[in-house]
Amino acid sequence: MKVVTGVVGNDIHVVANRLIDLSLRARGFDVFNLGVNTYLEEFFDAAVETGADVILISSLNGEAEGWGREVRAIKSRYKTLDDIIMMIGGNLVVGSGNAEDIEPRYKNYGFDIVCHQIDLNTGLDMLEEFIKERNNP
Amino acid sequence: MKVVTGVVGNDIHVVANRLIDLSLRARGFDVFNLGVNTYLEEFFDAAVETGADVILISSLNGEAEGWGREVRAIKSRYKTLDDIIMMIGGNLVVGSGNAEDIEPRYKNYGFDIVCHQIDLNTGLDMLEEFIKERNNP
Amino acid sequence: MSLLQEEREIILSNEFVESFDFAEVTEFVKNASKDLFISHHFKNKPKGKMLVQPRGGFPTYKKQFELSEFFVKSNVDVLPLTIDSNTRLNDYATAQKMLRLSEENDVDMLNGYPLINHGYRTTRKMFTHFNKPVSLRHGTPDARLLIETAIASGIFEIEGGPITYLLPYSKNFPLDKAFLYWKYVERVCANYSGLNEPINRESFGPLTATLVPPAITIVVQLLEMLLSLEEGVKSFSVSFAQQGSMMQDAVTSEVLMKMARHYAEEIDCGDAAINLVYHQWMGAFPTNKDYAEQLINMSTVIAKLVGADKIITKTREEAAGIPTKEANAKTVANTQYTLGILNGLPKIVDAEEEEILTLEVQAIMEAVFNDPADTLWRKVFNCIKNGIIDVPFSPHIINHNNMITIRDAQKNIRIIDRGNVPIPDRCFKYERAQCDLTKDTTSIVNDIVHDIGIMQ
Amino acid sequence: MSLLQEEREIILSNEFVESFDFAEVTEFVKNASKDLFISHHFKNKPKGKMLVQPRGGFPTYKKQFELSEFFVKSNVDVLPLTIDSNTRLNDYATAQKMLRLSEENDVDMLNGYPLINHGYRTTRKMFTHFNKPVSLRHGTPDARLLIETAIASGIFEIEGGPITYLLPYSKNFPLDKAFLYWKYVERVCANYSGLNEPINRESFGPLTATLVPPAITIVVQLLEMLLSLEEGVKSFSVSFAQQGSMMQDAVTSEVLMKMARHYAEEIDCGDAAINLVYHQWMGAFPTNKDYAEQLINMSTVIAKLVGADKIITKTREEAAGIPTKEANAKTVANTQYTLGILNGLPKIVDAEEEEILTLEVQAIMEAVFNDPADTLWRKVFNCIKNGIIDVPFSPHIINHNNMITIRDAQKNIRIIDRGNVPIPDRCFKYERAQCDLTKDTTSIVNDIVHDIGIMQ
Ligand code: B12
Ligand code: B12
Repeated sequence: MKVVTGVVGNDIHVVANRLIDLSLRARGFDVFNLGVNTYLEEFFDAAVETGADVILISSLNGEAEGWGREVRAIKSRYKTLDDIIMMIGGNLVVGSGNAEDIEPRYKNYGFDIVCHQIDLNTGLDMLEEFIKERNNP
Repeated sequence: MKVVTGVVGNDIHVVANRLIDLSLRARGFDVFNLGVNTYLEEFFDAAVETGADVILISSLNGEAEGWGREVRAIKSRYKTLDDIIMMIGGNLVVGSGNAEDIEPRYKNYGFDIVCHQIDLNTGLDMLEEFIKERNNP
Repeated sequence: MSLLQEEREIILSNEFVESFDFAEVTEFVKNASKDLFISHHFKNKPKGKMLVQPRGGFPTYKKQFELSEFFVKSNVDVLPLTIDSNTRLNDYATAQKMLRLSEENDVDMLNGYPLINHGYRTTRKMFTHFNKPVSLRHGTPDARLLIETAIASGIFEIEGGPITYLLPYSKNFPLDKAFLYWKYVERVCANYSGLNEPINRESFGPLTATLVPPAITIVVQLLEMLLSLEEGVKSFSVSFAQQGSMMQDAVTSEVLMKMARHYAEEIDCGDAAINLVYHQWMGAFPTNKDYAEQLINMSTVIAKLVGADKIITKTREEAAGIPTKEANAKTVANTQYTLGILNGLPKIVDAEEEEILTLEVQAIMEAVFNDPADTLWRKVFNCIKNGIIDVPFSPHIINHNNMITIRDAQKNIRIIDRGNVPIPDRCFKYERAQCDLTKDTTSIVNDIVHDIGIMQ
Repeated sequence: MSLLQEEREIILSNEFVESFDFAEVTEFVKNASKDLFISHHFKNKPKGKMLVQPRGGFPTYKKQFELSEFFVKSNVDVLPLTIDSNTRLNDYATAQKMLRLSEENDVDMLNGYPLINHGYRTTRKMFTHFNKPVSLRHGTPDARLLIETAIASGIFEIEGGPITYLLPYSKNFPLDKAFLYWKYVERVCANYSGLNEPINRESFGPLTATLVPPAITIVVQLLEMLLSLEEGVKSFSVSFAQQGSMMQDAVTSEVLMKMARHYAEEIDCGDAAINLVYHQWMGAFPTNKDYAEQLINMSTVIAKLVGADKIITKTREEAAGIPTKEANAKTVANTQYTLGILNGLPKIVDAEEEEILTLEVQAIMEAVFNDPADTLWRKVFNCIKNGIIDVPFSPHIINHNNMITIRDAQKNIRIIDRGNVPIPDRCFKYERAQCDLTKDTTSIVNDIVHDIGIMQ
């Protein structure tokens, strides 16, 4: 399984990104880490280039909302990405917010898995569960 | 002016009592300090014996309420104490309580000046004010 | 043992006391879970781990059970059991009446748990259920019956002592009687200590929590420890409360522990375990509750700096009134968290201060030992009576109140008038030299007033 | 000065910049109230007093004014002015648009104060009104225009530096440009410093706030200080954030201040004032807000132990999101209270740790000085490029990221892989000896993960 990951927008919080990299590798994924300060197009470009199965986006500084709204529009320009698993996590709003409102909103933006203030390992368990269910529905 | 002072009931918090002693003397009062752990009768007995003008009672540990209720009954047994100034201060309830409820209740018990969680010097200013007004009404 | 037995019978002949089955109690203690013994925890805890204990007690079994349950969930290491004030004065009749009223209505008519009225059979159920060590907080001069009942209930730590539970808490209870009653307590604790893990005794170092100089605190701790070890107690906690200067706390802990070990060995009790307990600030608290929390947190930091084995907590509600169980639980959680993140603590030393304090303590201890009386408790009794031991702000009539202390610029408590306490000249000169004594008397009195509320 | 003047003209030729009247600005600085200069407060504050500064910034003049007013009432010693992120990227057009929107609606569309758009004439009114020193917090690589505007506004402390505002905050802004832009900033600060009290420059010691070893922190502080003093700055604050071990914080402060004075003298700048700033814990915060408060309080205690001249505060809301002004005010009040009751602080020393750290810093500094480039900034630039300076968890592409650090049992940050950083063998051996390295790689990685969130 190939995963493209990175931190979206002007966000430079790199610590989670380093841990995600390590954890994905430990779980046997092929990781393409774009690092911090990565724009949406760069994620999709990299997914096409590498033939990734998953795009895993982090956001920590509160910018996610702004980028989330543009996902559908930008992604629709890429023909081959219809089946890619879209995942986002970190701190998805400015301030604390609450997960019940945030999750449906982000699903609406086009994400399959939404992890607002969810621990990394729990999130990656959700990802593996999602992949399993998709393969054996 | 003669003042009888002490801490009422089984209360052994002595610190305020020592400070009251010092402060009254500094303001020129004659002080008869009965110390902590002093029962109501002892205050009145001492007042009679010394010909005091003021009884100044402290209570810190929450016992005041129980004693307050008995003031009228006990004091009425002493013929010569009708004009004595009755003052009480410290922490007049269990817990924090609020002064608006506490003051009228204690006035009702027979106190002229009630200082729930009021600073010592403010309280003694009130006493001096009270004495002045009584002398020049 | 036969004299003890006689005394036992007398104190048990009381209409409010359930019948004691001592054979059964002995069996119970022998087979009791090690987890109930704080002495066991002191011995086996990981190095540097500090046990956390809140304060609290309620009249009814139900409420006390709920409090304990709440505390266990809140990650306390030691459960408190605070006794009501009627029981403290051995007035079991009033306690009984108030307990009934508390049970029938939903109001607490007592400020603690009336252990005698509940009895050991009932109370033991509670504490064996939780299987945590329990510490008995009372303040009772005649605690003989109370301690018999406590141990039979599974309460294996007993706080107090003839000096520390008397001088700060009483105006005129006879001191000589207190010594004799406590002698009984020590013996009972000692006797039970051979059966399983030792019963732990703890002295109440904070005293009046008001400008008590470290030399007095330490001397009182050492003497209560010696009076206890003498009777055969094998696990003892000395204690003190935050004093207001970090350096002075560090030096106090250092001298206290060194001297405790030294004097224990002197009387051939080097095998007894000696633990250090630190009380979060015990003096007048700030009324601002946020500030109270800062103060409490600072106490925790210092407790770790001085290497305490146990910490006894305060709450943000201290200045206002009796704290809720939630406030207590919050303090425990905060304290545990802080202890967890306190790392890389440095060793603190101040050789000069340590020397001065050691000399002071030695001089007072020597004066006590040199008293012509035949037993240690009589020597101590005489020394309190003649002011060789003098506790500032004690309300007790026997106490001299002639020693005067104030804080220096660093907030160290300094002795500026030694009264009859044999502070060596060199030390006395040093203490006074730290303070600005050129001021007039009124200013110095104002300083003392200010120094009492130093944390406000 | 003529080259500077030329550069000045270029940066001012920008449609969003008001016309600068430099003669008037010079007059203003010359006659400005001493109270506006933090350098004046550093010089004249009572010994041991620590200045307290919160964080915060709002888009509109009105809200920024209210925030400052609120802070002044809350007893802050230094007002913060945090700049929005568009301005940080010199995107004044977007800042202008968002400022309009924020003014018209009641929503904040910017995460800080767009100083360029408000201009110095307006902003100066605010700060001369409050007459408190203001500290400029930005994070801007090209801060030339920003600093001109700030000083003209009466803001006489400028945070940042070419390394500390770049390596933690940027992925690919060219480092050489950052050095040149900051050289301009230093010169402007230096020029204005002759008129009245000096403008204070402050470096941002926390860097990424994540497992940065003290040797790297100190080297970066020293280099930014030298780059600043070289240009004529006369008042400079070095800084660092709580690291996780008290002892390591104490040693860091000791070595940092000693070496700062030493190197300042080496370049004949011994007359410059050097101050120490301590940041309350800057790493990942506990989500439990009560715990966050404990952590913050502990930071304050350590700040005093290390003898900081200023402390920069965090709030209980750090893990959740942007703190309210009330949360900020509460932290300030709590910090002031704690500083007030911290007494009798001991001196902390650890000779071996101090020696090791000193040797490490000296070795890296020497490597920098030995770089063949002609100017100091070029030497530093080269040393970052070739990994002689390596900042853990920097997101910047120029940074090597080959140094690996973990915490030892006392939570001291230790270097277990030195990458290209010239840590002397003896020191490296010592650092590794403190850690348990017998574990397998997975366990060590898990340790690092755990160590990042050490205060949680
Ligand atoms: C360290 C830090 C910094 C460092 C960053 C260094 C670096 N380059 O990485 C510095 C000091 C430079 C910095 C700067 C800024 N920061 Co900052 N920073 C923090 C801090 C204290 C810790 C972040 C961290 O490293 N956490 C440790 C990691 C391991 O945890 P994490 O990032 O939360 O990630 C975990 C989870 O979220 C999850 N996760 C993350 N991504 C994903 C994805 C998936 C799919 C899943 C399942 C899980 C997951 O997994 C991780 C492990 O459990 C946080 C506050 C906090 N959390 O305590 C603020 C914080 C994130 N920063 C903040 C801000 C605003 C900034 C600044 C914009 C302003 C400023 N304060 O100066 C700047 C500029 C940053 C920019 N341009 O983006 C805000 C964000 C506000 C919001 N979201 O509402 C915070 C919350 C602080 C605050 N309360 O104001 N910061
Ligand atoms: C020190 C202390 C002790 C010491 C006392 C030593 C001694 N012998 O004095 C020790 C540790 C022994 C102790 C014991 C107990 N204490 Co105590 N103690 C305190 C503490 C921490 C400080 C009291 C103090 O000295 N303050 C300094 C002086 C200068 O201030 P003050 O007493 O408030 O007096 C000021 C004002 O009230 C005013 N004032 C006082 N009297 C008067 C009168 C007039 C006319 C005026 C105008 C003003 C005035 O002037 C003073 C100066 O401003 C308080 C909590 C706090 N306040 O922080 C608890 C507190 C008073 N104690 C309390 C209790 C319950 C007890 C105990 C019963 C139980 C226990 N905790 O063990 C025991 C037994 C006491 C007994 N039998 O009465 C409670 C009272 C609860 C309530 N009222 O609801 C308190 C509030 C603690 C708490 N939150 O539980 N205590």
